[in-house]
Amino acid sequence: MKKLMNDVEQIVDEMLNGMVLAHPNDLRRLDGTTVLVRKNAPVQGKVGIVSGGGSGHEPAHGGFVGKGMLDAAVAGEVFTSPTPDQVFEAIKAVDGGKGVLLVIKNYTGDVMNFEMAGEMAEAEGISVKQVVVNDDVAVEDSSFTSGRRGIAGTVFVHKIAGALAEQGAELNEVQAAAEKVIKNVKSMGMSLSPCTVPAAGKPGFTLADNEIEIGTGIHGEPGVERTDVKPAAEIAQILFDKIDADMHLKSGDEVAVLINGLGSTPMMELYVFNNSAAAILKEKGVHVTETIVGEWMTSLEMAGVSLTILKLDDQLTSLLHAPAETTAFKR
Amino acid sequence: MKKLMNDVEQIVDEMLNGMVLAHPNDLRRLDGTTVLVRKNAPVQGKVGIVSGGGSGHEPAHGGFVGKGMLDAAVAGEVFTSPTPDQVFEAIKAVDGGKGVLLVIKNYTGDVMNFEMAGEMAEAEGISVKQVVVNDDVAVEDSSFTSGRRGIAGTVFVHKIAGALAEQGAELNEVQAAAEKVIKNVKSMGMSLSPCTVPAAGKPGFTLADNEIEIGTGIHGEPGVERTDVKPAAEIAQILFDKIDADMHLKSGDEVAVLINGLGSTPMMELYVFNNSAAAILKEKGVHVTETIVGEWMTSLEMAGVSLTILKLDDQLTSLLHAPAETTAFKR
Amino acid sequence: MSITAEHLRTWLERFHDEILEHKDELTDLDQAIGDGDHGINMARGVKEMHKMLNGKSFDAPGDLLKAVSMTFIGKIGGASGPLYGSALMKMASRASSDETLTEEEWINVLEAGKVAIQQRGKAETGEKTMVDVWAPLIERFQKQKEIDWQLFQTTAEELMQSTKEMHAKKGRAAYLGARSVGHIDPGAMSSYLFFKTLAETLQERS
Amino acid sequence: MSITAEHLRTWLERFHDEILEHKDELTDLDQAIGDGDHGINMARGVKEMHKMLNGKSFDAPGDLLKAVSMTFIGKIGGASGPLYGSALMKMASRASSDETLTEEEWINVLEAGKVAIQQRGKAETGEKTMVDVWAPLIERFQKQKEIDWQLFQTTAEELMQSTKEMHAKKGRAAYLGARSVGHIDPGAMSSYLFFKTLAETLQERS
Ligand SMILES: Nc1ncnc2c1ncn2[C@@H]1O[C@H](COP(=O)(O)OP(=O)(O)O)[C@@H](O)[C@H]1O
Ligand SMILES: Nc1ncnc2c1ncn2[C@@H]1O[C@H](COP(=O)(O)OP(=O)(O)O)[C@@H](O)[C@H]1O
Ligand SMILES: [Mg+2]
Ligand SMILES: [Mg+2]
Ligand SMILES: [Mg+2]
Ligand SMILES: [Mg+2]
Repeated sequence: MKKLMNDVEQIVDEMLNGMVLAHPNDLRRLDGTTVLVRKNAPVQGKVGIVSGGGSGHEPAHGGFVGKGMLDAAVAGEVFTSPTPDQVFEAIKAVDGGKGVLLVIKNYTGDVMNFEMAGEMAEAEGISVKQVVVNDDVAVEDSSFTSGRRGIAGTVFVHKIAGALAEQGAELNEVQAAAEKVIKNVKSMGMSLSPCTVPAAGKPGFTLADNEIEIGTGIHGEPGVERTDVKPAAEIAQILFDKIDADMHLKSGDEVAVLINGLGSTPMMELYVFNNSAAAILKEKGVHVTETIVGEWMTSLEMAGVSLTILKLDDQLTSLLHAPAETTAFKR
Repeated sequence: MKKLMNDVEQIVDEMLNGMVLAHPNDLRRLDGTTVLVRKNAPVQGKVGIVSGGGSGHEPAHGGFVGKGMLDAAVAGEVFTSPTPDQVFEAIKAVDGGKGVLLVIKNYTGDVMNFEMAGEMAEAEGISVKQVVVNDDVAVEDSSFTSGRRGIAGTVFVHKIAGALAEQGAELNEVQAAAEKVIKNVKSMGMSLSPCTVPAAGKPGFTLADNEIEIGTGIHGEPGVERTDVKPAAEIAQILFDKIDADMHLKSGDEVAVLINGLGSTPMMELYVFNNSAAAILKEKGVHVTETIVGEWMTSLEMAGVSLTILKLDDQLTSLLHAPAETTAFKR
Repeated sequence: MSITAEHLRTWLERFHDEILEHKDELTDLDQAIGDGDHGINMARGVKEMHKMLNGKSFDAPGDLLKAVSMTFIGKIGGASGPLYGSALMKMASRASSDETLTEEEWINVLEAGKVAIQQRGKAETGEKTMVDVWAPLIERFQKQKEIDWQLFQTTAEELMQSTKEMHAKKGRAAYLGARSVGHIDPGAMSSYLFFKTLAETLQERS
Repeated sequence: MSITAEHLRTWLERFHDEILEHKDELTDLDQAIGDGDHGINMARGVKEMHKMLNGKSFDAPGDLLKAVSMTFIGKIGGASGPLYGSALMKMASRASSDETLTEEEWINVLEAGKVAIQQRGKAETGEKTMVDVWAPLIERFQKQKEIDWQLFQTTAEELMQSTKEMHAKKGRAAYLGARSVGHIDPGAMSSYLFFKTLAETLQERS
């Protein structure tokens, strides 16, 4: 394992300090916590939005803290959901009197830790609502399991809920918009290479030179199927088909597309992939009114890509285009 | 070699199309060329700024096309300088009557091809000036060689020349500002892993599990020294010392810092590195008034980092903070 | 013989040792079917617990359990943090402030932990989680006046082994579907260590 | 015997074949001390030249050289594109519109190419570039009425080999400093192939 790091135990701490040092006018770290908040938090009269999760998904989630997106991001250890006390500190720090929305990705650990924090905050009289993002169609949606994972589609939830909160909406309205995004966003990923949790020191799985993994999550978990290397266009088709089996896109639908690199995928490859994905959507008669290409919800240094499609309506479109001033995402 | 791609011969073409498809309101590709220009090029009454080089450095250079930075980016084959006719098309497309500045990175191929294009444009009556960026202190600065390479510091040249051009300055003023940046910007990189030119199919060099390469360029070239893996703080010190041997920073100096990932370095590691670099500068009493962390001038999927320091004065500071609306860099 | 706070301290220090000893193994299991941090998470938790226990004294088992639960909730994170943390929290309440507990009472305390885990995590038995150790184990020994701790331990071990052939329905392993079969659940293994060290400690008393 | 456009066509088609045959070797050399694209660049150039030459006929050597120079300038890129392109461009001017050239005239044509490369690239001999083949080779055979093409070819090969022990001062290899020693310069090798195929072609005439 080769990584740019010092003490493996301090990696999250040093990363958070490195972020604040890079963006001193935008971000502030709550003392003694792993929470990054907007410099001017709490914003009075605005619903606060808190997200977070394990580290290793950078720029998620700290990179999305700022005007028009998140008020706070709580960082856990690498790939480990943060603890309730940290989330609770974040909630307290961003409550501007209108309550706080927790944007949680659907992992048992995240759900439980954020829920416990919500209970702690409610006990102190702060209104807290939560939404759970579960956009990953790689995983069967079943009422017998904990259901689908939350992956890159979360970025759209941050963007849209954040924009509405910035306009002064009430907590239940912001929650409703977030739920609408969640209902209409689906993602699917694949990887060309695994990643190594720093403290583990070895990769989460291995892939031969001619193998790729389809349906990988964002935690170095093995995916749902292993197959031989394929051209980008075929991969785009596999990911799209799986999403569309759920989404049933029709000619004339308007969508936003997110092409998300998993950590070490060069922009060159992401744009080649977008070229292939755009052709598939065009063929279907689907209008892509917004495409976002980059590394937004990563899995350490994993190589690979996820495709996310968000079905739009007028409200979602206008919130998607609203300004955002975060360190990673600007609009 | 595993890459998200289709036909290796079409990789640049598909990448450029994928970019335009993702940013249809911002970018336009000149028909039959590998040139991306601002959607509204030429901007009348503004000096046009053209940069480019081999592909594989994304988001450079196409990602920097837009208001406040470049008017056109010319893409060569991977790591291969574009040909004069392509650069010439770019010059013609962005000349708004005030002439065109070519921002060239100091590689023999880039210099020769851009120069030949400049000669072609001058022959057609377009005023063309050029600047050659040579910020890489890894390489000896000698009048007996072609001198130092241009690497990540080029981003500052784009930003500052672009901002001044946007304000309506004349060609010679824009050139002078670019020259001032070049005089005051130094960089040095290192890599943890090599990269593979798609058409070559195998990496440009190999590194053992416990080796890193110091002084690597952005073309998968081997660096100037190979050594064992070191903590981020030590690496930051090595890069800084080499830069400072040239720059002689003093307590009280104001600088901008660019922490540039080489293609597959996670943001987590870049921020950890920034934390280490910031400590070194603080210790020296140098004021970092601007830090930019991300992957800006990459070398395909190489893992590693470069440190760039730009010594600021009032003009450079204000141009650095001027608005920029490109697909990769927004201010 | 009754159970005191000191017994619990001995137990949990032993748990600390065993987790550190098996840290890599737990992480390997989690790499196979999860995200590869269970050993790291549990190690972080027990190290913090060890620091916390050092220099603190407890009159009642419940006080110690409460303190450990707070450490686990605040330091482990992931899925295992809230699960172990909630279990110990509810165990502490069930133990109330009694200074000693009979074995029968102690099994009831454990039962409160099991309920807490199922409330938090909503997993049933057969879903390939720590519940597959906790629930059948405690149900089997509940309402017994005297526990055969040797049997308790081997039962825990068998239950852990039984997760190997299960098809995961909860936790990250569920994302793997049928590919999760053939690997022991990491949380089941840490739970086995939890109960194994408990059995060893309580056995040694006599 | 005089040199015609058809001879040059045969030569350059042969150059095309040799470049494709040695493409990987050229790339390997460039990976060792450059950026690993010289074989790829030259192959792209000669393939385009092959397409261009196909179906076009040329009256004079100069016309053919001009057409090839435009292809190389427009298709190769990198450092080698402008260098080979400028060389051929200046060779075309020197050849003017004569339909045949004597060997002595032809060496003068090559000399114009050498000058162009040095003007564009500003490299001297001894700096580990293609100049180390071009300059000494052409200087050695200049002003001879009849060329010993066999000797011409072996000289080119020795010159290529001589770049191996040079410490690069120009081109990307210069960034490696002393580490560039021990590898043949890729542009020197493609230049050797350029002159080798020329010698073979002109030798066969007689
Ligand atoms: N819903 C659940 N109910 C009970 N136990 C669970 C549940 N989800 C996960 N677990 C347990 O947690 C273990 C994983 O813990 P850990 O790796 O520390 O957390 P994470 O899954 O967040 O990375 C699993 O092996 C399983 O035993
Ligand atoms: N200044 C120069 N003068 C002459 N030849 C040069 C010069 N710079 C580079 N070359 C030649 O070009 C070759 C490299 O060409 P190529 O790999 O195609 O271009 P690039 O270096 O741009 O990748 C070198 O091996 C060397 O022979
Ligand atoms: Mg985890
Ligand atoms: Mg090149
Ligand atoms: Mg885990
Ligand atoms: Mg080269």
